[in-house]
Amino acid sequence: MPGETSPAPVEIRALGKWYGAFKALDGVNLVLSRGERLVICGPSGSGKSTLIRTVNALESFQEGEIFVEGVRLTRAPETVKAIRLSVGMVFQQFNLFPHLTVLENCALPLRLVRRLPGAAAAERAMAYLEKVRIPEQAAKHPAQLSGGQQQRVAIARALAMEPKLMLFDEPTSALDPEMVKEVLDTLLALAGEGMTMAVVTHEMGFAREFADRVLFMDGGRIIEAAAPTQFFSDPQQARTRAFLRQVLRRD
Amino acid sequence: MPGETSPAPVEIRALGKWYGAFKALDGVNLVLSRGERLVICGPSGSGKSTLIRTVNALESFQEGEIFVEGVRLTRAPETVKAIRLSVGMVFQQFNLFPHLTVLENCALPLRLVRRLPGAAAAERAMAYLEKVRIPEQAAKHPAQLSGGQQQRVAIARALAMEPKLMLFDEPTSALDPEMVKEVLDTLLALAGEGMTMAVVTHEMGFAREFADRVLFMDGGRIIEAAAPTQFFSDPQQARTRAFLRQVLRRD
Amino acid sequence: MIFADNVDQPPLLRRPIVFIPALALLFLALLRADPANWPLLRGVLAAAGLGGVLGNGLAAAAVCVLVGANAYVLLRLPVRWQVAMVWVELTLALAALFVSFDLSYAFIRRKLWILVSIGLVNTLLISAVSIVLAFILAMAGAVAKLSQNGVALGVANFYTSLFRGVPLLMQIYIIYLGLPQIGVVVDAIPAGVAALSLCYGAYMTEIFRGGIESIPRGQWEAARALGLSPGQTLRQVILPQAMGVIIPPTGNQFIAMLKDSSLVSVVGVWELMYLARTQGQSEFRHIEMMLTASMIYWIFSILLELGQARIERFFGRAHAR
Amino acid sequence: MIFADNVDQPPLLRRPIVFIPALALLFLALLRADPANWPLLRGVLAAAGLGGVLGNGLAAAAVCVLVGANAYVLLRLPVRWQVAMVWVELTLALAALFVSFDLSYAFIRRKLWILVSIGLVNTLLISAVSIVLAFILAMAGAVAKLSQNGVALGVANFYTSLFRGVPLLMQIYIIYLGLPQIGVVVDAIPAGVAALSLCYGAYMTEIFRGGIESIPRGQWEAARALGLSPGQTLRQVILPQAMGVIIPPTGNQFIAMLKDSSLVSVVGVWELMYLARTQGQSEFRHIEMMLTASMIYWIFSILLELGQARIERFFGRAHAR
Amino acid sequence: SPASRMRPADTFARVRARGVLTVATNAGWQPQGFIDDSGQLAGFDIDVAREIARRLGVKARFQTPDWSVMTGGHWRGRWDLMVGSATPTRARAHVVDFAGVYYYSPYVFVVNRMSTARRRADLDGRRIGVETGTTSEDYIRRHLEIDDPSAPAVVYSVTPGQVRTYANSMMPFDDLRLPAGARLDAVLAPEQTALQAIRSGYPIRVLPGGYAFREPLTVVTDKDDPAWTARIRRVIAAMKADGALRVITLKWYGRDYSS
Ligand SMILES: Nc1ncnc2c1ncn2[C@@H]1O[C@H](COP(=O)(O)OP(=O)(O)OP(=O)(O)O)[C@@H](O)[C@H]1O
Ligand SMILES: Nc1ncnc2c1ncn2[C@@H]1O[C@H](COP(=O)(O)OP(=O)(O)OP(=O)(O)O)[C@@H](O)[C@H]1O
Ligand SMILES: [Mg+2]
Ligand SMILES: [Mg+2]
Repeated sequence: MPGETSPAPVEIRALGKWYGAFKALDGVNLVLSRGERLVICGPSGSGKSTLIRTVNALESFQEGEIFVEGVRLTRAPETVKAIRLSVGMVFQQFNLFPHLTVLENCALPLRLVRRLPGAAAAERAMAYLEKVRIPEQAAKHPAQLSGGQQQRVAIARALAMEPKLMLFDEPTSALDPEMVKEVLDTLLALAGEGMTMAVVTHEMGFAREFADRVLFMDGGRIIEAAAPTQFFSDPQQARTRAFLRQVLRRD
Repeated sequence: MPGETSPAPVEIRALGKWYGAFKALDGVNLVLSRGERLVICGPSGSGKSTLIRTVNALESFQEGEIFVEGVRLTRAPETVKAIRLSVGMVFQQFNLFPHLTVLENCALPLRLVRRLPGAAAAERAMAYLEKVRIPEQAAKHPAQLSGGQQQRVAIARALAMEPKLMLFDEPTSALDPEMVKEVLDTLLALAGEGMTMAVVTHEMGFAREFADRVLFMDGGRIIEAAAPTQFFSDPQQARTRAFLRQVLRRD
Repeated sequence: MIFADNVDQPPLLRRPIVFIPALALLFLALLRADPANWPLLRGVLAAAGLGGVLGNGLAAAAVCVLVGANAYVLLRLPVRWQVAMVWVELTLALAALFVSFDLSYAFIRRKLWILVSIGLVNTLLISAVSIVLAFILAMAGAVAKLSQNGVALGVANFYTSLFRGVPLLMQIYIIYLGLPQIGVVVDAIPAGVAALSLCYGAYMTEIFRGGIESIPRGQWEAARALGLSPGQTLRQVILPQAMGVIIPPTGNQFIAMLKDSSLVSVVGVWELMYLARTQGQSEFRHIEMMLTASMIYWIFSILLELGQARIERFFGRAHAR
Repeated sequence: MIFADNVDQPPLLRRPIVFIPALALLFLALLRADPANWPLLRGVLAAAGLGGVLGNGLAAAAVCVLVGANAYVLLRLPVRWQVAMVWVELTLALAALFVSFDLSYAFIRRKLWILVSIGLVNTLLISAVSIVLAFILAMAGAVAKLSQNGVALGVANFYTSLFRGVPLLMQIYIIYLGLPQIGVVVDAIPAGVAALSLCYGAYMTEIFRGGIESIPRGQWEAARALGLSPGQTLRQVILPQAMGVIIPPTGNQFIAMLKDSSLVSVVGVWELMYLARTQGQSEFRHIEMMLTASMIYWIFSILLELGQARIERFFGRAHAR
Repeated sequence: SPASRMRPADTFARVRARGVLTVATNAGWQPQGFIDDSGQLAGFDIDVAREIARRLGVKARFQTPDWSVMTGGHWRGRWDLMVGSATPTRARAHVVDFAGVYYYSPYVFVVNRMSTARRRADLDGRRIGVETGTTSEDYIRRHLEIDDPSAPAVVYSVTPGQVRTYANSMMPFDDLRLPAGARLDAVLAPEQTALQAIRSGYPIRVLPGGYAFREPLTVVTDKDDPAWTARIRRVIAAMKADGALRVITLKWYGRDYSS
């Protein structure tokens, strides 16, 4: 476990972002502590994807500052490279490489970025495919998989890089409840090993089980942030209460 | 309401489908009655998408027969055309037309297939965009929308065709709980107007609220079919019970 | 249908309602046609003592029966056989057209060896070297055109504009006659290869640029987020996918290059077309030589096409669902 | 970078460590160069009474200062200005090369009107008609190549193979000299247009096929599931998206057609290149004529390029995130 | 072709019916045939063709197809005549008919103005450039076979060290103008072509010592109508006899090339 003096994995100060004239993020402040499991929820179009994509330098921003592992995010190539090496990302649309098999999807970055030899890369890739329970699909191409299978490949590909911080954009949207449970267990195990995680999800059950802290966004702002027990049982804001009222009973 | 003598919207007999050597559907029998709200659930890769895609002639099959509105599904162009006119479909990957605006996405098939004049098509398209609560995004292109917004466009596009039977492949996977509730209400209203619907979903809360009947699939077979109350409180099969045990509590 | 949809289109031409009127029209057209133009059949009929309108009618009927029977058989074959049959028939028709020129095959036989041993060898040599160089230029050009560096962008823009816009012949002149003006005397073949490479490089730059741009942004984002460098992303993620889009027009360029290489003959290179032209010129046997050269070009184009089909299959293997 | 990633690449050339050695190398190269090849500067120096090694050194230093200053300014401009500056400089360099040929501008002025009023008009006419016909042929060819009908497939295959594989010149011969053998005497311009359309139609068939195949299957499925007919799907959904992929290589074909149309001069059409060639060779001013024709071609290519850029922007407007 | 054999053409009847003699010619050579500054065809061949048409009682109309297209035969009535400075050789006689020599073109050796060569003998062993497929190439390679009994006998001089052939007639001069034998030492070409190059400022000169050889040039007809060929032959003979051809050569060449 890192000492007290190590910098926060992510620190965001007064972040603002526009798409043209539309303000997608507005004065966002956020500090993630090491090993923290953050869940971001909120209505569709509230800026959740934009927020985590900005941390990874996939979106530019016009106001504020972002620090990742103490490094200030600028447009310098070395900085961006360093930040991306310590941050992993699972995309809402998966973005698998369609020309590679499932195994190659996971092994390619290990070879090119982590500089593992081919056999070691394949071995580690296979280990993570086993973690998400699709080792038998390793030789298929993404187009031959069901939606849930594709999503698990995307998760395995990001995890195999063993980053310090993981960003997940709706990692369970295409998964069935069984699979959600398994991905939850996988992520909890990784958190136990000290990985910091931020997860965008609409799955309130997942949020409750997984989160150290739940963030609620609307209109590009953080409306409420609280521990899950408090968030679900006693939300402070009217907007949050309205949102949670709509959650469907399930069992 | 149609009389007793009208044929079932869908009747499937002993359906079997292979992908190469892999059997994706195995002896599926299913009859949908008019106005029925069917939910199909089951683990990832169990053949749910394949099943509903087959009903729409998007996948070929090797065994058994399918009747849609009494018409036997063959490879004749007229038959396929007639069936597709009475069946609407929302895809797991949305498959929006990226070169058209949101409004045009919905209006194009109305103009080309339903032969509505331009203004009437745009008006009806707008009405359905309002139903899924994104009228303000009508002028954007799909690439400028958040995941949930895209999914709602896909739903509006299919509904605007006003088919007799709708097939949904995970229509709420990218939606937040509020939106899920709204889509649920929309679909329930349509069901009230006599539309028959089959929905593939992992969202057990949605299944419980929406379904007349819940189907559970695994390994290409239908394992269990029951009314939701019975399905969730007293499943008959061990496999189903194992699946439902994993559903996360949410509130 | 473009993507195999689970629909069988009705076999239009097999229906009598299409079939019979088509044949009737053919019959009438042939009846009114000038019999001078189908001498073979007419010759047979004349030998049998049939002439005039009756002979014409009989000949027309015979042709219609042949065409009809052919169509009947053709439409009932499996797809592979249909393709093969169509090729055989069209090739025969083409051959018949050329036979009607009464060509001197002795002349062709006499000149064939020179065409192949000198002309073809030079053509293949020049094309092969030029294609490789053009490929490299095109890669660099495409990356420059997509970069945000104004100087690279400007140079690449100017390059593609000039070398696509100016006739290849002029480019050969500039290199062959212009470079000596600044003190560099280049030989014929290097000058030709340089001009061809630059010209085709410019065309292929545009093809590569289009191919790279056609890959969805998400692919680039995923690769960069995983830590791949821009170069790695391009080589390992973007280009392999862009290949599907790049290959068909690049195949065009390869095939076109084979024939455009003939322009280097202006500076005195004895490539295939030059030899065909000059060999024909001295005895006014252009058609013979042109035909021979064309057949040689065609054979090599077909080889290139087969190669292209293989490469497309290789890069298209992931396109299942 | 290909896709604007939120990274600024370091301005490599702006760093002194790159800048200074580059200039030093240039200086040394110029010192050893033959002064005969940069007469202007040497002339000025000679007039000032400086010659020999000293003059050479001074001249080299002057050039290096000019180049250095130019690079310094260039690298600090905004992107648009960089592009413009590079164009201006390269155009000037090209012009300087031609001035060194000491051309007869009087001759160019005397002949320009003929080139434009007869040659250019014919060239544009033939190219425009041929491009339109080629477009139609290519559409039909691409659909046939992607169909599951063996006869259509066979005909389309044969067509693209033959008309890409055989030199355009031969195709003109076949149409102009071969068709009369079966009773159809065609005039020069129609024969040329037919050959050009068929040839370019074959190339563009491959481009269209590749473009259509590049659209993900899901688009086809969605349109068909909504009830669109195959034709509607192709026209309204597939082709508009395929345009992004089709346009760059099609632009190539348009530009190439402009120049390849010169081949129809073999059947006696007075198009631009033919006039340039004959006017030039009858007074041994072919460099002048070639240059003039090239500039005219280039101007029209640039117009086509600008048109292409517009069309690309139009079809690319949905490519935001 | 079999078809044309079936129905022999009557070219003269066709020409008379239309009132037009369609002539295929070349437009690339001053002063034989070229496009003048107003975009009209002019030149020696053009005047000759007009004179032939006048004597047939019709007007001449011109087309300028490529050499390879005109000389392949099988004209199908597209042209009635070709007046384009073609040389009658034995091999060509298999493909087209020759309707009579109408002038003789002299060939000369040309060198760079700086060249040290003074006599033809100085060119032995040097690099000589010629346009390929022409009589100049046949001459320098020593297998010129002229199909014309009236032509003067060919005397071969110069033994070249290397023959460089070019696809057109200008590239040899472009290489010759480069300083001091960069690519070529001499060019063998028609006198008129050489003079034109000199007029255009090429730094070259004609090597003294008379003509290398004189090449007869003939009017060409399609093979399908021998009566027509005979008629044209008579017209040309008459033009030669009454001095009309002499006048036209003097007009365009300043010398009498007609005999
Ligand atoms: N390229 C773009 N141009 C214009 N607007 C955009 C663009 N990308 C996103 N937006 C808008 O920004 C807002 C935030 O988008 P974002 O993708 O962050 O939402 P989200 O919270 O992830 O929603 P969801 O849960 O539906 O995925 C949305 O209203 C969206 O329409
Ligand atoms: N083109 C294909 N080739 C081979 N196998 C395929 C192909 N398409 C689907 N499959 C396999 O068929 C099975 C059923 O796929 P299907 O998409 O129907 O699953 P699903 O129930 O919809 O799963 P999910 O909930 O993950 O979407 C999966 O195991 C998948 O890997
Ligand atoms: Mg999102
Ligand atoms: Mg599915």
